Amino acid sequence: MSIPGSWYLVVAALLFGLGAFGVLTRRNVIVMFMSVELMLNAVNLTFVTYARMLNDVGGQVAVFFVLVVAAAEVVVGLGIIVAIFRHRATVTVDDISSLKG
Amino acid sequence: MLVLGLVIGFPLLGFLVLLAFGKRIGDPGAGWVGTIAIALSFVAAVVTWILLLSKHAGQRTQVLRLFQWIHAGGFHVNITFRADPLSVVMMLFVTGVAALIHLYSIGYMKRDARFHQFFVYLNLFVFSMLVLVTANNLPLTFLGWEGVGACSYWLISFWFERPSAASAGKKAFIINRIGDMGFMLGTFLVFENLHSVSYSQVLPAAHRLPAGTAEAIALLFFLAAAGKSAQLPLFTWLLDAMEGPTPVSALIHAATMVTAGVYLMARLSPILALAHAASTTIAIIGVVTAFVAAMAATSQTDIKKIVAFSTVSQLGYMMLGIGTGAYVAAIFLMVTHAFYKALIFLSSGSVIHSLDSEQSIRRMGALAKLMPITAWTMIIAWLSIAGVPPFSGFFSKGSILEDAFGRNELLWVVGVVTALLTAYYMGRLVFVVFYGKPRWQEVTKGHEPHESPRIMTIPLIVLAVAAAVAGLLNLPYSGLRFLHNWLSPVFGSALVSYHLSASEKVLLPATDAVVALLGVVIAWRLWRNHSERKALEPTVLLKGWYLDSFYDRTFARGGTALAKFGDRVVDPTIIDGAVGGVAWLFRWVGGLGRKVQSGLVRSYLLIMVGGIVVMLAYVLVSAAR
Amino acid sequence: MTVLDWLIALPALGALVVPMMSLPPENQRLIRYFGIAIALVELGLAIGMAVAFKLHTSSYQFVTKVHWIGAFGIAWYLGADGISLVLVLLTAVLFAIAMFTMKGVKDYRAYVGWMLLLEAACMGSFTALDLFLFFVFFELTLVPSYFLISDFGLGASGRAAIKFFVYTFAGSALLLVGIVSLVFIHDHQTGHLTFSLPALMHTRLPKGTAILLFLAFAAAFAVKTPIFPFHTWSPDTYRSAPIPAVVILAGVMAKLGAYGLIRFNLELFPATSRELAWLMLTLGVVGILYGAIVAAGERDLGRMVAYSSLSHMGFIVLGIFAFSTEGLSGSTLQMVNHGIYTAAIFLLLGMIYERRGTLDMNKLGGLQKKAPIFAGVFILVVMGMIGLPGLNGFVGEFLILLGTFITHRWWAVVAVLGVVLSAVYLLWMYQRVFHGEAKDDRSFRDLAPREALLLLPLVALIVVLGVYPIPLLSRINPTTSAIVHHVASAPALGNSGAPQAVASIVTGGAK
Amino acid sequence: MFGSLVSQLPIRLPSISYQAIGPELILFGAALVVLALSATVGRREHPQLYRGIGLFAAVAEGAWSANLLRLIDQHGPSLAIAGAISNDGFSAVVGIIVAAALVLTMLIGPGFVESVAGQGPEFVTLLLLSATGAIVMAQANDLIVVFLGLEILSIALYVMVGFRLRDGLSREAAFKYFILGGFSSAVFLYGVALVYGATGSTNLVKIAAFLSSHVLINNGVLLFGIALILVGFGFKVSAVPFHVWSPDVYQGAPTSVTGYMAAMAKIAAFAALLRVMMVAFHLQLEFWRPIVIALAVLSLVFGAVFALRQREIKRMLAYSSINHAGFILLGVLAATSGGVRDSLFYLGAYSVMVIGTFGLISLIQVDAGKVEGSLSLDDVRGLGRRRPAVAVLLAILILAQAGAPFTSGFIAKFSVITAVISVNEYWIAVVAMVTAAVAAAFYLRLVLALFSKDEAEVGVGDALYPVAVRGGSDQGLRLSTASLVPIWIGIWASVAITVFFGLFPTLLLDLVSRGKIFY
Repeated sequence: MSIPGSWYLVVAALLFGLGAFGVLTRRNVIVMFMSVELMLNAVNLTFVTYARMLNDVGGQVAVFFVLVVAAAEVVVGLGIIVAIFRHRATVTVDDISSLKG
Repeated sequence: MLVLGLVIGFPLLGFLVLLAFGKRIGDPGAGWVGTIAIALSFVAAVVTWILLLSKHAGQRTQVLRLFQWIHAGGFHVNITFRADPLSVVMMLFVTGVAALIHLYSIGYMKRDARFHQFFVYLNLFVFSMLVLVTANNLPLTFLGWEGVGACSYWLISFWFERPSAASAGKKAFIINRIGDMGFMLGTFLVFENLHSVSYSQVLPAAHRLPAGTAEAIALLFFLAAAGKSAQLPLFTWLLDAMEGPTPVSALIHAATMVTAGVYLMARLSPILALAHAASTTIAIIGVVTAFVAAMAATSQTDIKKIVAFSTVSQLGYMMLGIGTGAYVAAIFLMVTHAFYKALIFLSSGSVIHSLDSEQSIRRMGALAKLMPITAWTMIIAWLSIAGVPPFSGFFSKGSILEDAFGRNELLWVVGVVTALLTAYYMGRLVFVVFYGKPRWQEVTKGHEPHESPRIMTIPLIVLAVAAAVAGLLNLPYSGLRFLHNWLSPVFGSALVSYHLSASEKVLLPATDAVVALLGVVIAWRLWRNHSERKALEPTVLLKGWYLDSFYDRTFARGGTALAKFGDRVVDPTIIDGAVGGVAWLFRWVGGLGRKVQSGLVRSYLLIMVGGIVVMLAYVLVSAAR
Repeated sequence: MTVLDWLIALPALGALVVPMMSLPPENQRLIRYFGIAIALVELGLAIGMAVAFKLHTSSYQFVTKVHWIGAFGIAWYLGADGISLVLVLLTAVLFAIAMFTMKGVKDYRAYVGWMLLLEAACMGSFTALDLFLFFVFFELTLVPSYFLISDFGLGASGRAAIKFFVYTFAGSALLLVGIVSLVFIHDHQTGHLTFSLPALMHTRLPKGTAILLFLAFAAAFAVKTPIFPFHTWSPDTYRSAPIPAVVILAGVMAKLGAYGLIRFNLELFPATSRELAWLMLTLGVVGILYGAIVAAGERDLGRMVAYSSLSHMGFIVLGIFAFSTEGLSGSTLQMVNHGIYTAAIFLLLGMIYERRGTLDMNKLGGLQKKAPIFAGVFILVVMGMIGLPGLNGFVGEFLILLGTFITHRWWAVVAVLGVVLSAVYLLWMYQRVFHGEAKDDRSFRDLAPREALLLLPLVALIVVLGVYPIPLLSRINPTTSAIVHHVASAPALGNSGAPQAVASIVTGGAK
Repeated sequence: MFGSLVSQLPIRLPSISYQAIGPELILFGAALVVLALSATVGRREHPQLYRGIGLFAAVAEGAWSANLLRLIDQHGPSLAIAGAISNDGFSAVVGIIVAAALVLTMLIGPGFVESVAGQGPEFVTLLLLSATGAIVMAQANDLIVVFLGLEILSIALYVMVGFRLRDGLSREAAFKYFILGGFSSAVFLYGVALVYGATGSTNLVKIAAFLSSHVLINNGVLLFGIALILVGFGFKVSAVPFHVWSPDVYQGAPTSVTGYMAAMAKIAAFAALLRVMMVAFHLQLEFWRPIVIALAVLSLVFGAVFALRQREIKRMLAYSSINHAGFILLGVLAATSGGVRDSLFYLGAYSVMVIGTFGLISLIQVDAGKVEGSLSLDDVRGLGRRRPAVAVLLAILILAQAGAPFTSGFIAKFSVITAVISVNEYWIAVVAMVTAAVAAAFYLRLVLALFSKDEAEVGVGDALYPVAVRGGSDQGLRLSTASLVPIWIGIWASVAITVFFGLFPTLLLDLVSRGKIFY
């Protein structure tokens, strides 16, 4: 008795919502960044589920592209975050708001 | 018809010469150039008259075409002049009187700072007047009409240092422009119905006009005439026009310009003949103006104001003549009036000149012995204007009153009463100014006023003779109806001749004579040795029935208030406000934008998620469809 | 290269060359002479064109048609008929005068450069027969006039310049949408994508669309003319622009609006023009009366002349929408007359400003005593503006009122009131400035020979065109009668006809 | 020889037509060469060398794309690399536009950036890599490849925005751009996944085939997927309401990077948007057109209006670029071949203009000794007196952006308006033109400030300008004359192109009209 594909989709959608909510509410930059990664993994899950439902290998191949891109993002993202917060004690995102108006 | 060109050409030539070299020619010279130009024009007019006289009565209309003026669509206007009996009569007395007044002005305007400029305007005026009377189409008449108006503006405000003179000039021009509105609308109506504006086409074809349109045209042109010839609603400007130099008053506001309205009505007689209702209104307005002006003249203290009101009154008579269809009588009165009214103005001018420009009759008196020629010429003029036989006034005003009687008795009654008033107020003027106790001591600071120089008195004498003799032009019921025979082919069927019974033929002139003498006697009794009678000089009449102040309050002040309102309120607040409002809205929304950019990353994310949620809602809606 | 191409190319090239001429300050005058030379050659060309103009035909003459942007069917398509010929002549005369009046500026390059570019743009606008080309020139007139006002103006010229630019630009934004919509409807119907006016005249438009397009075109031209509600930019701009620029702004560019109404509104939408005639006539009459009344209340001479110009342009709009040959010819002639006497009056105001440093009537007074010749010329120009017969103002005004009276009687009757009002505020102004005793004892130098020479051509034209306007009228009449016939004979528009897609304009876009 | 060796291998490789992906190879190869050289020859010594290679690569890519276009005209478009890349006129034309933008940036960019962040090949490499990403996006015929190109472009841009490490502003801009970019990429990807789920493929042509042959009962998933894809593109193109990042990032980033970003991001994103919408989802036009209309109108209106109150020039230009995005969206919503042609024309004209404008602004900034991101209207006042050449060129470019006649801006706005009117959306055209008029007001204020003579022309309303934003400190910046020459060439080139295509637009119009999408 296999779990119907739509359940996976719902879980993936929840994961995606959670990630988005995480980016909105958390003040710590690292956690925001992890939330974005969470959203990407939710997409991967959706891809895999659809691949299985449509039994088409395209979806799974797409996951690899997404993983590669996520990795590249992590590298660049952390680089920027480290550069910004090297001089500051805390990592809260709200105090970098001098560009406004 | 080259000589007709000369009649008009000489004043134009005079104007151009004086305009270019006036300053260099200097004080008396410029005056003489002007006078000679007008004199030559008078000679040319006489030659034209003789040429026309030689022709058979029917073909006495010569047209001189120069060049095409305006041509657009169906509307063609040429510069063409017309010499026919009516315009020749006008030409003759205009140039004649103008020449005399030019001569007189040389003396009167001596030592004035802008001596030559005076004659520039005078010559331009005579040129415009001649164009007005000899034009062969309505727009060219209008050119003369407005030209005359402009010259009167320049001449009234000649001494522009005086603010009162400047605003008087402006007032004259504006009120004339109101009249000109009527002229333009009338011309449009004529063109719309008869597809031409040239008299040679319009006048013969006038009978084709539908009755209603003829009435409208007549009334519109009467509005123009009322503006120019100072009839009831629009005569206040003539009173203020007295601010100008006296020769100006004499020439423009007595002899020539003010008669332009009467001439126009006479020229358009074929149309007036169709418009019965309009003619009656003209007659009524004419006689009412005559009466009102005469009443006002009785209590004026300024010598020129009296004469001005008298002019308005006499013009009323002429309009009465026009209204009753007695065009020849109206022209006859116009000619005689030109002589004696010019004379009265000039003699008052010489009185003012010798009393160092003092114009109030309260500070004159007992001048007869000191200024005999001025006094006697004034008395002759007074007797003719009063209508005392055998002077010209008796005959010309008599014929007007006869025709008025023929048309409607009431008109005649009012006319006769006004004749009485005329004799009375002129008598008052003569007795107060020339007889009684001298009151000019403090004005002339001791030295006695002396008679004006010969250059001023000669025109007085010539005019006096003309005023006295002019009656012969058109003696009623006698072989000598020269003017009637001369003009009747021009008016043709429009001329209405009233058949009076034998008794009336005798009775009417008699009453005129009696009334005139009565006025003289009353004036003599009351004003022989009184200079002031409060009872007889009520302020309501002095202020000209308060008509002028009424106009001033409603139009002048009302207009300024409206203008200020428009300028200060409507434009800046309403229109700019609206535009400013839109600009402010943009800037306010712009400002809003700056608040949205708070700089906080998470607020940006919130806005983006908001966008996605709206998108989600839209998807659900459209998916459901 | 016909004469029209040279008319546009010559000043345009001049405008390109001038900035290159970086001369030392002392012979800056050379640049000014260069500008004057080009303007005079331009005048010669215009006069030559007028002489060579064939009289008894209403078709376009000196036509050039060269492909420019094939993709959109846009061509460099120029042609001149009676109306554009007369306005080209006016432009050439006024630019020559304006060039002479330029002085008192350190660096002439920018000044002369912008003026020449403006001349090229005006010439182009009057002769363009390709709607896109007309729009480009119409827009192009904005850029130089903006810089002329903001850089060389006096007083708060920056703000006035922006107000002028945005007002006109917003107006022409609608014009662009109107042009493109018309072209596309034409393309829908005939499958032939073109911007040429003669081709577009035969587009069959449904009633609703035609009205909207008419209003889009009319709005842009109304701002330029200016017509009543869109005029608030003109007093500020005329007041703060330098004299040479305002001579062009009031004299030539005001005519662009009126010319546009004739060339595009009447010719492209004849039936709608008949339907909306009442609206335009009412705006014209309101403009006449409102302009005159506010002018009477105005204290500043520059602003007063702006309002009087609003009133006189009201007459011109009246003549256009009277749909009678007399009215349209009168209106075209009045455009020339208005250009001449407005240029003359602004020159005179410039001279007053030079001597007294102010144009406020309360500070001026009794000038006639000090400068009789100046006063004489001033009153002559004022009489021309009032419409004294014998001077140029009268002929045009009389024809307009006559033409309007024949077709739309009661508008003419009200408009005649404007004749009186113009006398009121102009003579009142003359009295406040020239009559009475001088309030200011400083000397008021009379006309210098240089200034007299400058005014001479304009004053001569005022008198000559008043007495002998036939040369212009004989060239205008064939064209105006053709246009009036075109408008009168156009079939009325029903609401059906063009494909449903076009009707969507009424339902408002997105389905 | 290599070919035969490979063919014998057991695994079957897809036939790769290297000709189709030539542009990417050239740019990517050049980037590798630059990196390799910097490793061997040394980072600091030869900045001119790296810039030369970069320039050569850009020109070569342009030539290659032009050649590709000629071939496509002869043999017709085709799909390459198993349907991942579509080798059609559209990709070739976009390749040419990318090349143009890249050439100009190569001339203008490096001079400023190196003088601020030290010599080194990094900037040139990042330029080449981001351009590669852009071309991949433009040619992609598969949603995943579009995502791939998007990420290559974006990540390179994140780093370039944060290039001036010592300046807090730049770092903050980079971070904001990164976080929001990451978020929107995730949203875009989720959309792709949903579309994949609904249609069974990520290949545009296959999606189109599937949708035309099947009728989906509940197309909720598909529509939501399309919507999320539009959000992703909306962010990249900075269309309102997804524009919030652009003002801060435009102000924070080094000026020449801002110029490049404004141009390249829009070229790539619009190219991909056009292809995806026209190829894959042209049947769902009734659904997605209102969304694009909403995006367009909001961007037009708020882009122009928000700019009115801006005092800082780069921020004002950020809002004005949102307005321009609105205009290009007009071409997209027309969804006709004419619409595509007009959008391409606008893209070409706009990118040349914007790179030139920002080049000039960086020149003014250096000249005024101001720190990045705080050049306000008052600093620029009266520039016409001090440096007439710079002022006149900037005025021309600003007037071009405002749409003044005889500049390519005018023809661009005009052609996009014709696209909208051809689909009878008259009211949008009116809104667009009115916002152009509003935009003209603030463009004009800038031009007026350039040439205004009196210093004290500050209205009361403008006193609310926020306190000067203090960033890092690099006063007394000097530009070596050697690096000034290419900058001037670049600026003069962009002005010349803008004016030339204003006078004779037929050339560019023919080019873009050959850019048809193959489906």
